[in-house]
Amino acid sequence: MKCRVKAFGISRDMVGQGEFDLDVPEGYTVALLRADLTRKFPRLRNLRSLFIAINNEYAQDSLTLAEGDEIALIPPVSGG
Amino acid sequence: MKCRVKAFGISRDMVGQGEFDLDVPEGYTVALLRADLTRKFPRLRNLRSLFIAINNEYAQDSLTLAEGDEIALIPPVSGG
Amino acid sequence: MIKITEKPIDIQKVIDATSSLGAGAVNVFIGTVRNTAHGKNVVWLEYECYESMAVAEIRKIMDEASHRWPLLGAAVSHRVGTLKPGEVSVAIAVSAPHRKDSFEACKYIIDTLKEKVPIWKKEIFEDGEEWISAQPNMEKSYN
Amino acid sequence: MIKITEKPIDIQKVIDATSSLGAGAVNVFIGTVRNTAHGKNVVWLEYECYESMAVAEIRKIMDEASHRWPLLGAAVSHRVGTLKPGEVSVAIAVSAPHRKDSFEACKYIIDTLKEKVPIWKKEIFEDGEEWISAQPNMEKSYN
Repeated sequence: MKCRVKAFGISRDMVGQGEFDLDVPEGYTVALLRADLTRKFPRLRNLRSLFIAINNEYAQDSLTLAEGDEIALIPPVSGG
Repeated sequence: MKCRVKAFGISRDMVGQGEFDLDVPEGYTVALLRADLTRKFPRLRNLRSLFIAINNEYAQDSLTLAEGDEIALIPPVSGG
Repeated sequence: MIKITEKPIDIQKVIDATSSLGAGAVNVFIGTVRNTAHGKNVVWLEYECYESMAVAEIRKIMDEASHRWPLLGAAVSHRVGTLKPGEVSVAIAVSAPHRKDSFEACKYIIDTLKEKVPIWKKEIFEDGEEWISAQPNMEKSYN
Repeated sequence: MIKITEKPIDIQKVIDATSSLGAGAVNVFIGTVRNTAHGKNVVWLEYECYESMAVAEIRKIMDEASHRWPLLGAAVSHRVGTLKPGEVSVAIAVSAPHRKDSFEACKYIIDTLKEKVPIWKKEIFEDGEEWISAQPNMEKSYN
């Protein structure tokens, strides 16, 4: 399945791009995604925290991804 | 001694005028003033509270008045 | 800045009076005239002020706030005269490096202003009028 | 009203968006860019936003605030892009019948916004730059 990944703030610097496509297998969870991303982009481990959002919502690690989902990497926010 | 009295808000309605002169003896205190005013204008007793200000400051009952003091009647405030 | 005025309050000016390059936060309180009170329609309000003392009392409150919190600026503008529902009766702005202080100081200023500053309002209803907070029911003046 | 904008925020418009004839109080929080951070001069800030999610998260925060306090209106405007010291980064306004609720709800909204809404700022100093709150010291990028 194809998903779109968006990386924001410092996480965009860490993965080297703002958006990219990701091919994921059926039954792929946020926990697996997080493990794969930090293996592929080890600098992400330096973050104080990294949340994953799926389709504009903060996602639990147990969530299973579906075709066409929009994945976002959310490093510590600092709005206001 | 001559003092000037200013009455505000509902106290102005109660004494029937916004300003008047008052002749007070030497050693006259705020406590005496309050007693005389409520005797002269009994409607003032209907107030939930009546503070007296002398020269733009809330005054204690023990304060002694001086020639030329500006006396103000301060019924419950309701600014804001 | 302390201002007692018969003209509509320019909120942006009150805010600007507190501006500081060291500020990260400005808290603003705006008091507005409600269209009802005690379940009745308010037609308008009359605000009266003992101006010289009001300015002195507001000054004391602002000084005390600056003593309690690390403020960079503070401003109070209070309207007097005739106000209709929806109009701004008071605007208070406080700037500080951090937001918690700006909230606490602004709340302190409006709470204390309402308690101590010699300003009075009279509500004018369709069937009478009443000085607010002044007295027991006996002296309300209704037609 | 929820707005994410690259243009300067018009605070009066944010306030006007909350106006209600039943309101006696409006509390406004304004976040401004400070000219120093960590003892160094800030030249400018870059704000970045995941807009679709930011709007959704702000909506949730405003809904929760309206659930907890009896609000009559609420509005949030957040600026993105390049901001210089002194400029307004965020303006939040909340109207309510009574002032205590307006203060509490406005504080809740800014506190929760800073915790949850996907917006990021990078401070640009004379000798380098840094994404705020992001990480331990190892990855700060200074010249």
